Amino acid sequence: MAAKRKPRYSIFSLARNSMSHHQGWEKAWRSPDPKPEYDVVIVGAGGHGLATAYYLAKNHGITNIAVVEKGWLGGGNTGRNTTIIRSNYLQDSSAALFELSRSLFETLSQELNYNIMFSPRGVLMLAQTEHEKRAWQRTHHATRLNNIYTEWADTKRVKEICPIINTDPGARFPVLGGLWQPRGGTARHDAVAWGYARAADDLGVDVIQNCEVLGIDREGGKVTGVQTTRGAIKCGKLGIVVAGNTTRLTDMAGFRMPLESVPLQALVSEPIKPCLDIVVMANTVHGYMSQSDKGELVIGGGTDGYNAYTQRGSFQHVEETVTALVETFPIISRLRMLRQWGGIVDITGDRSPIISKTPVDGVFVNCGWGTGGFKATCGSGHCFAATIAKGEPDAVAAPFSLDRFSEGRMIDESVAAAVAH
Amino acid sequence: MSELDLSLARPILEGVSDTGANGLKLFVQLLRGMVTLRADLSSPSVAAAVKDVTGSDMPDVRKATENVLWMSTDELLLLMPYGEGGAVAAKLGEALAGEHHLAVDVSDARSLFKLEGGAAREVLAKGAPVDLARDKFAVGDLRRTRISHIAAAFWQSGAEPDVFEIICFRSYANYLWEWLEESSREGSMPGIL
Amino acid sequence: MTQPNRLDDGGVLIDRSHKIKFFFDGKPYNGHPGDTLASALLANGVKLVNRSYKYHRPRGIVSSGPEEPNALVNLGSDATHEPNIRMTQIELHDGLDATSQNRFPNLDADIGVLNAAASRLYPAGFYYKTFIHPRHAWKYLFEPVIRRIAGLGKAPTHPDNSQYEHTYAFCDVLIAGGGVAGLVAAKAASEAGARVILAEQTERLGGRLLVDDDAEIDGKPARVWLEETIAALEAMDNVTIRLRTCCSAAYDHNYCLLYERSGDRGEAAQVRHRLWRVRTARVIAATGMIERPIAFHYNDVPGVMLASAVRDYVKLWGVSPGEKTVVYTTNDDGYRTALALHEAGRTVRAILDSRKDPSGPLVEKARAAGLEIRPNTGIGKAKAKRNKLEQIETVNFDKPEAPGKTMYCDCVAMSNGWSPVIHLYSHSGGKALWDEDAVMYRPDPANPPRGKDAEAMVFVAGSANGELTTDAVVAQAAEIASEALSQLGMKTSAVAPSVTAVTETTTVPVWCTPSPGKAGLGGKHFLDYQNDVTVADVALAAREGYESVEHAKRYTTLGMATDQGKLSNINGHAILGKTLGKTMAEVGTTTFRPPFTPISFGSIAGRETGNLFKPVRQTAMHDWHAAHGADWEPVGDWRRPYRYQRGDEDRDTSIHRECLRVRNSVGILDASTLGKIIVKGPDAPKFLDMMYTNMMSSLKPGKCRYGLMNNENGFLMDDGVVVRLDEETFLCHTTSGGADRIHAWFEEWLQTEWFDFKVYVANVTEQYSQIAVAGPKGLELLGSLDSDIDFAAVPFMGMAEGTVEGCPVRAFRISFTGELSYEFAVPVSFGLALWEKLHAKAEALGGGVYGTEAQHILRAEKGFVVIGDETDGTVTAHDVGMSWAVSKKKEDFIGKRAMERSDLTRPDRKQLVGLLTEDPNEVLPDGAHGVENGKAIGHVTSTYFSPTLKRSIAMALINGGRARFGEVIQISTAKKKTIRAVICDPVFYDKKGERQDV
Amino acid sequence: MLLIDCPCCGVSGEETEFAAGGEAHIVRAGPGSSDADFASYLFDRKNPRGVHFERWRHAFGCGKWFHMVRSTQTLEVFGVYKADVTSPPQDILDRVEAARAEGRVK
Repeated sequence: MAAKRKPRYSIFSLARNSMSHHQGWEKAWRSPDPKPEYDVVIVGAGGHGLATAYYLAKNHGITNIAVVEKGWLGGGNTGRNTTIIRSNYLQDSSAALFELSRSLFETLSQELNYNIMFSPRGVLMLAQTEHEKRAWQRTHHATRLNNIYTEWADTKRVKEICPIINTDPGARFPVLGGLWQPRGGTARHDAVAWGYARAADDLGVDVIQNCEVLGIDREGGKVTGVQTTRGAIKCGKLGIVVAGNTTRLTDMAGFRMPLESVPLQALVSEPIKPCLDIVVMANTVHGYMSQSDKGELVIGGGTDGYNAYTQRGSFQHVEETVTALVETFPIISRLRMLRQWGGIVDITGDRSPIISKTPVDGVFVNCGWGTGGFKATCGSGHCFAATIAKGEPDAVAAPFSLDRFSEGRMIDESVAAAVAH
Repeated sequence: MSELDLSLARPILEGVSDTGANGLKLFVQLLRGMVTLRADLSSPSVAAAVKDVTGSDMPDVRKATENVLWMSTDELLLLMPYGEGGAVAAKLGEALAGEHHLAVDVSDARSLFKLEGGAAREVLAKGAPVDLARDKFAVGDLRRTRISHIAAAFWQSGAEPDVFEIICFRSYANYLWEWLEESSREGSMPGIL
Repeated sequence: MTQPNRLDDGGVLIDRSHKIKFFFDGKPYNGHPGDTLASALLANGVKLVNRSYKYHRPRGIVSSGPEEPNALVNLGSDATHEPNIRMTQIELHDGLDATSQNRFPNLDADIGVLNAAASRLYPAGFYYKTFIHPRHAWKYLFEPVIRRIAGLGKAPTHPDNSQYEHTYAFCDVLIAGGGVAGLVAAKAASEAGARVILAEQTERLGGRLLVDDDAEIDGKPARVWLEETIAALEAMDNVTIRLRTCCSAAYDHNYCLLYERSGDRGEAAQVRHRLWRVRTARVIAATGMIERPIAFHYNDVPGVMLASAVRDYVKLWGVSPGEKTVVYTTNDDGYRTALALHEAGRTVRAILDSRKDPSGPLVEKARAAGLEIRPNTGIGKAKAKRNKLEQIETVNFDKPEAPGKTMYCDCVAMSNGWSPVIHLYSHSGGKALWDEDAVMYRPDPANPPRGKDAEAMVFVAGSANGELTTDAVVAQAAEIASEALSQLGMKTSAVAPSVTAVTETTTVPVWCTPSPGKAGLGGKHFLDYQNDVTVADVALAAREGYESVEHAKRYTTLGMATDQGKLSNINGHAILGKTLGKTMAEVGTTTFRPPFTPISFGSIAGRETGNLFKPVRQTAMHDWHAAHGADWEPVGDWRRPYRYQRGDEDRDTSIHRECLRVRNSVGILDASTLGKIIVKGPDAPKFLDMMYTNMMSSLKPGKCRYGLMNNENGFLMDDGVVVRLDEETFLCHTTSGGADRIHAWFEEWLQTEWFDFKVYVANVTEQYSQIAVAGPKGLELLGSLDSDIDFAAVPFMGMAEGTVEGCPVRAFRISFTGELSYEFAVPVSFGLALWEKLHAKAEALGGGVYGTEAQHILRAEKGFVVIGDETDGTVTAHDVGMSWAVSKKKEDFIGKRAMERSDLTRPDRKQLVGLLTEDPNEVLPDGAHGVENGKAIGHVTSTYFSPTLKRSIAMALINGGRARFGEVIQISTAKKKTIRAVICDPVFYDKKGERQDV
Repeated sequence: MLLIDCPCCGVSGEETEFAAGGEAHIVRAGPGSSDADFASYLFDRKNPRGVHFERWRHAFGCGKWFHMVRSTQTLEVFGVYKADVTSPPQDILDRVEAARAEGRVK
């Protein structure tokens, strides 16, 4: 059955439902059985996959879409990241993509009628060596040319923006300043997936959970459908958006990818009253920290150096990160780590993403977001949808095609400094 | 003509720290001659050359004799009085002429510490991921590993009281010294080894 | 200050002969040594201890252990301030000063409570449905308010000056938990000769055996057996027992964390916390069970507690939380509590039992004691007065709508069965199975966490495995221990103790007690106390399609509080299942993540803070530099003198003085940090031809050649002067940051690709101090030295060996300043001596030291590139105009193939050029970009004011720049202003290079 | 955190003593190779969810490179062997097959 328009969320609907003890709410999304055939099948109901489906339906009028997910929607990296959103990138192509995404986040709650809690509280990237300072200044100039507003903050300004930072000039890695993007920030990661799922469902998209892809059917070099744990599904076009599991899918499609999957660590502290109103990234010491609305300090750590698909990861990266943050924010020493977890991120040869056609006609990949995927959710879905609809990458996606690796056309953000996206 | 003047040579830091914890003592050792020898350690002529310059037999894997340290499958670190490194390297060069090898004087590249006392094992165990239980690490055992953030090697050169000798690259000596001193503090031992 | 709820006797843990004075919210109270803050407050009749997170409802102590969801307090102040500590884990000590949190202005009159009135407006996930318009309101209005209301304790404001320690430890068997199961396992392991560490999170061994001591073990009273066993273990030298030490995590390959809180009792401890990183062959998790609460309307009012906790307070601390207690149970265990209270002389108002006809020894014992038992009955709702439990209303499970009986009571002891603590089993992938009969998740023996050898690495012993009675616990623990040991090839001689214990009958769980009237719908049946998640919330999530257990958890925040769902998860999952019509097994469970209970960030950092945070590398002249006004530039881990300040002169003044000194007289520079690598062997020439873009095999012994190094991507990664010492031996200089990287790079190729090459490599960076002597008066300086080297005879790019002022040196005639220049390599031990000699001579000639910034300017005047400034990992040798250093003869070298790719041969690639601003005094900003019709065409890589040329100079990478010499371009700066500059040859000074090659 | 056996010096050491070096037995493509083959050499990786043949270096120990065969799924280690070979030893391959037969890895 096709979805019927859902009633909108608002304080009024909330009040109305409270009278009936909230018995009257509709499902946020249906749980449909797969149809035998779709125009487009998207593999992976993470933020990127759901956004892709939403924009295919909304911007390109393609609504006969299935998003198939082996687990529960939003259960991969979408629900495991540190929710940082920024677009202060050095390379023009990165800046275009991430700024498109950031600007879509600005109005996403209204667009989806679902509060994804985009909070442009500002992102500060610390410079803790002369080299890093020069790199951020170069990035600063580049972002201005790309019409992305950033400021160079000197040490005094850094202290104003974030009073709990240790700015002692005698520190092992003294804070020499920082690159400040006031319109960067965070959003509620689950809500982004749920909001896209609800809105896509509303447009007729079938979001099919607990449906694992087992094989990809091809005929004469063209995709014809997928085999799943819930039966065969025919499709004209196939979009693979499965982050760390991309290689598993592309193996089924019969081509190789420039990817490696590694665990990425994250952790949270116990909730405390507000003490950090912005997002701080300290790349020299590998520490990324913000405070959630719940009060937890949300901390991103490093990736393991070796391939793994266990959603765990090693303690030494937590150790390295926390040690660095205790050094950078001395007041957190007596706070406590509540829980740590890992996600599997896929990393490319130049650590920039891939949004591209593939050797198999009708198969498209969107992957390689490494540690930086969440902030790109909207932009990624937006231009991947365009790429699938037109069969050709749009202007934003074009630089991120697969052929850049044979041409040597690297999009290397690490050139500015050891930047984790 | 200018003469070599050994009295000009200085270690990067000097000191002895009597930390009190279980009579723990920490020394920076004075300069020591060192030669890195890379060669086929299974070759008899290499063993002979080593014996000739050090008087010591070829050490087993991850073992230290009085003056020869096993560093890797094809690498030894020979110890001798400071100032003799160049001569020893040259001597090895002659002895192993025609045999592929590398002998180089590195007498100044490392700093040498000595940690002595009942708690020595526990001090090292704070920063080195090595099983230092008495029955797992004894006199003559050597380990190249990490101590805190830095690369180091240590070997046990005495028992009752335990004596450990520790080397690290010279530019890190101040860090390792401070780390060892901090970690030797009275009342900070886990009390398990 | 009497203690109204302290029983006249009993309390095995407290020492009644001593009193301890402590403060809660500023009010003084008395307790005894052995008390926890929780037991002491209960003894003093304090019921209200906190406010809940969302509705700010009044809350009291619920449990007696680490599962406590409510009783969190702030401890200490300033440098010792610490939020969110569980009262149940705080050992009472003199002067303990605790303050409640999450309330304003105080606990009794918290204005946040107004929330509750409107609480109907805040169902699960309400914030996803509102605060959407107007757009900016979220950031500026809603979010700030929510942030202020949320959070628990206050954030610290001062740095922490306590000491934290790390240690590595190794053992055969790590036993988590010092209860009866842990002790039995420890006995078995120790007698098998295993190296054993036993970690117990509390300050006592014995676990529940201290409370439920009615069993007989080996024919002795439990307590006697306990004392004997502990004594025996303490006597074994292969056993280490640590109290106050929680096994927090079991990571892959059995890397475990022990979190030791030895210094948390007020006194100034040498070590506050110690984090143990234990590598163990096997883990035995004897981590016990946690009792489950029962959901009923207003089951959160202060006075409603876990039955086992009430019993703990009576037996361990001699405290009865209430005068009149109603026991509400779904199993036999509740009866133990009823009996304990009865024996302690307190009133048990009634035992409400969910089961139709409760039977079994414990039930009989209660009957015999004359206690009122009401089968098939539960609590329909509780009622509070002045923030304390005042009465409950019973409900009959068969006729929920019928009005129940009102009972006045100030304490409810509830028991809904037990949940084994299987966190350690789950941390590295062990699975759990729902046992429908036992009503609990138990470790799935078929899916344990597996080690590197694919063997099970964590074994679960005793009640953590779901065993309920002491005899079963002991038997299973002994069995699992010998299984773990036999995996290690060990046999234990220990025989399992024989136990006679009271048997128990089955649990009939109650996931949600029906409530009469409207409470049935609008009721507040709390599941997760701390996050205020109710049965209705979970049901709503399920109805709205958040069906996966992870969705429901995240949508409602069930189990996401600081107790991580220790009390709430199972009840919540059951409700989810009921709503979806799924079994517990179908619902599944969420993943347990480390740590078991929160661990301090300080303990994770250990001693590696301040000076020990990260090492600083120092050259032999470090202290000399410091004594002569150096301020530092970090290069890798090194510190290099950036410039030497005289008096209070500003940076530019000293830097320009140092530049002109080198141009006009003579300067000396500490270049010790340059990497130095010896490459020796018959195949060394061949090898270096692969490593460098230019030809090294053609280099003559005794000669130097500047070399460039690519990565396989064809981009520049390092550069430096290569010296051929003899036919077979080369000395390769690398950049300061690069020594270790390039040494590893050489070894990688030699070990993994060309392992047939006869080449040995040694990193001798640390063997030599390197000192550059540069300037027109250089030869004059060297001539004045006591040396056996004829410096004048050393040609440009030549070398000599000899003795200088008593120091053994190698002298290379190379120049990075464009001036006549020599570099001395001297053994580090001689470094300072030679440096001081050279410095004296230089000063005598009107020269002196120069720092890295002067060096940078001097080389920029000459158009020399610095790897990392002009290059950034995307720049080729051709891009920086060094095609001359890329061999066309060589068949192959690292990066050769890559440089042939289309994007690396584009004519419009960025190319290195010089820039001269039209205004000679205008210095371009670092990293500024050239702009043409709004697009960036390249960026400034180095920019200085040149004291030699008395004008600004800059180097830049500009699209197709080499073809554009003479053109004027716009450089845009962040300040929206643009600067005009002329593109030119990057060599600004002495283009012919006459000065360096006199 | 992995526990790793160095086949060169025999140490069974903590992961933090070692440095991972990525997929093993990749054949270097040099001058004369096609763009596709060269890109494949530089970037394409098997990245299996299962048995991974990989390179490690005992960076803080004996400094030697070596090979390890590991499941990226379960972190089971099937064996280690020296760096100076171009294909894995048979006994390790046998162990991998056995594990596959038992369904422990893909």
